[in-house]
Amino acid sequence: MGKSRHEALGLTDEQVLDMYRYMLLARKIDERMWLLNRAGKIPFVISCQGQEAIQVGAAFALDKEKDWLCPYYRDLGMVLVFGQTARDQMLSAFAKAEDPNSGGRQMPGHYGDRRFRIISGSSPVTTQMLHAVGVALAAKMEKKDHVALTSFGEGSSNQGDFHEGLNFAGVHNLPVIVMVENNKYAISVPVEKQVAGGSVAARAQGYGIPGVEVDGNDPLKVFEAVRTARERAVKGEGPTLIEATSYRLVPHSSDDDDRAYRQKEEVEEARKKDSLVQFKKYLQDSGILTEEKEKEINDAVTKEVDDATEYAEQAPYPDPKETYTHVYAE
Amino acid sequence: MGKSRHEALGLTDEQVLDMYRYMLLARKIDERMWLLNRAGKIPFVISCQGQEAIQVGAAFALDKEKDWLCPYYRDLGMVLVFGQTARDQMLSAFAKAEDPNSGGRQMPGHYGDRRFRIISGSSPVTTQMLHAVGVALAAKMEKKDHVALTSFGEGSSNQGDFHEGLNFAGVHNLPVIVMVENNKYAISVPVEKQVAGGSVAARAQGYGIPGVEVDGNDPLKVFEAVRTARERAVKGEGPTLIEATSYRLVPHSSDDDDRAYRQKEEVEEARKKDSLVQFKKYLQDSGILTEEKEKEINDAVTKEVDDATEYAEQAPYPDPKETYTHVYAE
Amino acid sequence: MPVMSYIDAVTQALREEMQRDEKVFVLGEDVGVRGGVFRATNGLIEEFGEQRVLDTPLTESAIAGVAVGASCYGMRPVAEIQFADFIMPAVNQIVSEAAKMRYRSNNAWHCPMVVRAPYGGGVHGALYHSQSVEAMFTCVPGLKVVTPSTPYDVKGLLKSAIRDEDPVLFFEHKRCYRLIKGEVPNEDYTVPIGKAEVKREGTDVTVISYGLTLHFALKAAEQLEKEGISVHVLDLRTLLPLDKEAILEAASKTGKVLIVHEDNLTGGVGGEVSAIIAQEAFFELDAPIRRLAGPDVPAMPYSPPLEKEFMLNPEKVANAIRELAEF
Amino acid sequence: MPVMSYIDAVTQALREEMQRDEKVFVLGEDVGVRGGVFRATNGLIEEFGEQRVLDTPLTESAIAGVAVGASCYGMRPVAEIQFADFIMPAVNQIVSEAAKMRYRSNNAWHCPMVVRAPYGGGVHGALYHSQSVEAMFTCVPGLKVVTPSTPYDVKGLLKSAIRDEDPVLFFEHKRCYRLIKGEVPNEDYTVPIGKAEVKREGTDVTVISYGLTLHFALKAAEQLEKEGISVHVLDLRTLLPLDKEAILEAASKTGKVLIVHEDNLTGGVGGEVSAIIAQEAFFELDAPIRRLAGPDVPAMPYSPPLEKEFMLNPEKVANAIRELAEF
Ligand SMILES: Cc1ncc(C[n+]2csc(CCOP(=O)(O)OP(=O)(O)O)c2C)c(N)n1
Ligand SMILES: Cc1ncc(C[n+]2csc(CCOP(=O)(O)OP(=O)(O)O)c2C)c(N)n1
Ligand SMILES: [Mg+2]
Ligand SMILES: [Mg+2]
Repeated sequence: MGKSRHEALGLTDEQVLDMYRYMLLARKIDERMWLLNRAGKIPFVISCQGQEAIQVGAAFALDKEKDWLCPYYRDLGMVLVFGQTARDQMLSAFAKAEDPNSGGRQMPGHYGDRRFRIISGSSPVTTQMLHAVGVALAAKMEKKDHVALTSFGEGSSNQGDFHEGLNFAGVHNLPVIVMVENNKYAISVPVEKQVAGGSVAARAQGYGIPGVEVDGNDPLKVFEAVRTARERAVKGEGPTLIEATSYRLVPHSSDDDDRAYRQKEEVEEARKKDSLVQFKKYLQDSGILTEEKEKEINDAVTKEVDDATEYAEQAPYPDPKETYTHVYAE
Repeated sequence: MGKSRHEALGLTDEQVLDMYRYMLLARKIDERMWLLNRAGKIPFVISCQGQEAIQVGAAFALDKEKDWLCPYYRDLGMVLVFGQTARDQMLSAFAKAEDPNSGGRQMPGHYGDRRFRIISGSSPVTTQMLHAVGVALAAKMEKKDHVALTSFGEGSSNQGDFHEGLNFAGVHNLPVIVMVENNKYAISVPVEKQVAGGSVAARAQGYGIPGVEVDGNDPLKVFEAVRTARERAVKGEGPTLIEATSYRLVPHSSDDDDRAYRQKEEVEEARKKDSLVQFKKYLQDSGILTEEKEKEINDAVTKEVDDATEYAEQAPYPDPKETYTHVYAE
Repeated sequence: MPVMSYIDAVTQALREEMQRDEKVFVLGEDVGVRGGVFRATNGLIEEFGEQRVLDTPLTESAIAGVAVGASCYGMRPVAEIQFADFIMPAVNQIVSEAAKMRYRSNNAWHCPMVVRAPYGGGVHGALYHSQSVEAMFTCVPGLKVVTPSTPYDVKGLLKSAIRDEDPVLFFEHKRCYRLIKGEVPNEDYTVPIGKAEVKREGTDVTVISYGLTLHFALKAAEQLEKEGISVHVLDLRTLLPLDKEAILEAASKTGKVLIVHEDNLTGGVGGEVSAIIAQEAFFELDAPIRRLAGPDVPAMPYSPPLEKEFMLNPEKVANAIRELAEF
Repeated sequence: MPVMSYIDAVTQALREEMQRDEKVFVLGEDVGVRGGVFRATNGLIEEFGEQRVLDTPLTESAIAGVAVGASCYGMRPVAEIQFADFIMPAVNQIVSEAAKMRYRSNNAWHCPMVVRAPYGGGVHGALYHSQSVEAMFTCVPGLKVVTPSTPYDVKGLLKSAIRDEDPVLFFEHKRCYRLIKGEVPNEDYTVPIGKAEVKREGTDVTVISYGLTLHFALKAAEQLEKEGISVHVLDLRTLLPLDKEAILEAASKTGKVLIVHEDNLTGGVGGEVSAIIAQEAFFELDAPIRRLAGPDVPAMPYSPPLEKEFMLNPEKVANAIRELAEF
């Protein structure tokens, strides 16, 4: 019998189970946030649902001790792998003082964490592209062997900063990985009305760099693509553009109603390809995820989310005086 | 005997002579401006020298009665074909009231002329890209069969607006021709440090549109490429990106000193490929440009430039009160 | 007269102008099938088709730049920037291009375009869905900047903006969208750009404001009337060009001026208003000119206690008026 | 003390800071082999190599955005925008990112970066090589905005900017580059950001200014001294944060204030300065606060008579001072 797909990639059974656990954790945190939002307890949610495989697959291919992230608002799976916890997410959702991203200043999904080299992100899309290029430039100047990964949606990849960033990184051959999470929609605008030519990856050629299309519902394929990109980057071979395609399973955010612009059937069709469903099946078929193991993971994750919610709900808000701090160095 | 190259393109002898005349006129106006600048009579020059074939070849492929231009500061050859005169240029160089581009408000090279559907340009590079897309959108909305052509340098093609514009035009399939005049330098920065991957034309693929590389020293090749692009555009087949490569024969502008960043030999090498030299030879070899004819054209062009200079030098400046007019509709 | 919400007045103005003039079209992110994330363009694509209600790619510079080109051509684009905070990538096209087109071409070209954008906070929008960005544009000659506070003014001013021959930034306070309702005639009418309006007559203190804080001022005035303080309230409505005459008249009316805006204090429009008064109505003043504004921090935080601290409200405005009245 | 030009003080400050701290690097268009189109980075690539004197592609948003990323990492980028007019494509990175990084991350991240840009007119630069763009940024908390007028201040303030832990926009008046010379110590010294300086003591009229017009004010003051008018001249030096204390003190000194800047009047920094005085030194004033500034037109035209009309000069400033003195 040949090697399984993950073994062929050099991943152990423990590692793929861990991947699955992170994907599940991201999903469960996200689902809980919707419940909290609908119950009126938190004002806003923006989801990772449907993109967990991309985020977890990518993060597993990076060096969590030295690589840098400039992620976007859906990258819950990614920041969890890098070290943030369910509690961190809930503190952010409830906008509490202890939120490590922003002390409750930013909306949830605006990741930033010095502990894990996650540069604080903003809402205007695609700006983080250039921050990643800046980090990669610094890495090159300082002769470090880390890479910077940045990600955003296919809609966002049409912003000017995408072009300027890829060109800058290409000219200076910088260790940066640009990962576009193509979930088929930018709020209501489908990818056909958004990306001329239909392929973001195809744009790489124009910068003389590799452009890789990968199934975003398969964490192993994403892992492989990002690992290859990372190897190139640390060898000084420059940037890689990766387009990982999946589907946004829920509305754009808690403020959106997606029934206005897409059919229920389309969403249901996509749910069948949900990476959580598929990857679970892969692990079951490989005999790694036994029923027992599954229950164990499920229970642990649920408890983690429960505890996090409870903790965050009770945690204190920031003091109103915090409104005035940290405008400049103090 | 087979057809000559221009006949194969459907161009008459008169037309190619006319092309040559425009190229020469552009060159002579430009050269005169340098003399005037060095004599302290005009404060600034920015040149078309080396790019006349691109500009004249392109303009000849367009419909001068209905197409729209969003050109850049070197496009002297183009605006002459569309209808501006040597006198117009000199009025602009001397910043006189009668300057049709701006009434002396803008630097020379900032073309704009309602008579010929040349939208007024600014100095920040590449902004005109989006104006051309806007005109093309209007053409589509109004079911008109004109196209918009915009042009800029290879350095400028790295600005975000290039990407946003090509993508917008691609998604909406707009009749726009984007012509990049690659003259190998952006002020002091050579194309290798400017354009990752080395080819601007290669970027077209990423938008699902044709990207054409053409010898910018050959007006007939440029003519052909632009004509094909125009045909596509009016048939509703969308935008085309053309990269026409030549060489900037003079310093960036009268404020520049190019000895700091390039070798004399390189410039001399390029001068041998100068489109004016080559096209003249083509016309001579084809027996169209007789010695007599050449003298006639030369004399006429020189006189035109002389007259224009004299007229413009003596023309009145705008009234200081003009400083305050045309901020808003009056 | 029908009563409608602030946002419905936006939609009505758009619809009527699109009916009136074929050259008017709308472009922006999610303005089509979705009808805008705030629903300001709701129903327009059904009525006018997707050519005139254009869903653009996610690119603000292109939205503005395409509008510049199309307006030079002779169209009347009404561009939507989804949140005012996201106008930043379009600044080059707005400031370098639209604002300067007429001037630089010696009147040969001009840009009759409108850029609509929801601004302001108090909606749990956090740093990037709450900003007041008007001050970055009120220093740019060639632009007009409009900030209506009532549904009546929204409809009348948006119509004027669309018919204007120059680029107009039309900032709609998003907290007002559904909060503020008012009478709006069904007929066609316009409100002139560049004209302020006295929204309440008074004799003790003059408040000059616009947008959401204008309503706070009116609320405060109501309250203070009971305390015997008579407040004069001027709604600037247009921030560029400012209605100097109306400002000087309102200042002179009471001799005590409080300028109120949600935008942060430093560099805000209040400075310009104050400077106009200090130069031209100096001798009419009975007290220092006071400004009450958003704090000088980068933007509004998300967490409820911080947002509350940041936002003005009728009480804060009333306190400032009281202080001035007692001066 | 050696006398040097304004631009040589820029170069010296850059060189010394790059020698002092390896993390300092320069990036921008034509800053390398060419040494900058104004030669401000002349000689640096020879001394520090092309990694630390980086010729970038022609992309201002990238220049600023890469600086944001690199500064978060711990580098000290000094970005050059070739002309201040071309800062517009970088506004999103400067205003949405650099200015808000510290605040939005609750102090976890910050951007110790400098953006240098030559601004101002009087050099036949026409609309897009003459602009004063400071007002678009002085309304943005989180940024610092510095506009030195003398070589001494250039060197000291640029060093402070590079060592500052927050993003600093450093605007250099390009007409001053070779026109203004002054004593500059060879030693290392800094001038604090946020501190104005009295450049001339006087008793009749206070002029508050910065940049090139500061020199016009000094020239005018010299002339007026002969006429018996004593002029007090305050150089703001930093426009954000403003030195309120120094402004109030200077205003109170004479009770008659003239604010002068080349930037257009409406929305300019002068409004903020005036408002501060009108609120906090109102009772010290003996005359209305006057502003003298560039005209409210989109930008400076090219044609000599128009440029001359646009620009201020010592005579125009002297006339305004005389009027105030006679008040
Ligand atoms: C510059 C800017 N413009 C508009 C928005 C509003 N907005 C937020 S998310 C979004 C759609 C993003 O689509 P995509 O890039 O495909 O990412 P997705 O949300 O689908 O993951 C828009 C328009 C924004 N955040 N920033
Ligand atoms: C946005 C912007 N940044 C910088 C400049 C200054 N500048 C003027 S021309 C130029 C180089 C342009 O190079 P390229 O696009 O190759 O055109 P070329 O001049 O070579 O024809 C630069 C940097 C500008 N005009 N606009
Ligand atoms: Mg998407
Ligand atoms: Mg070039």
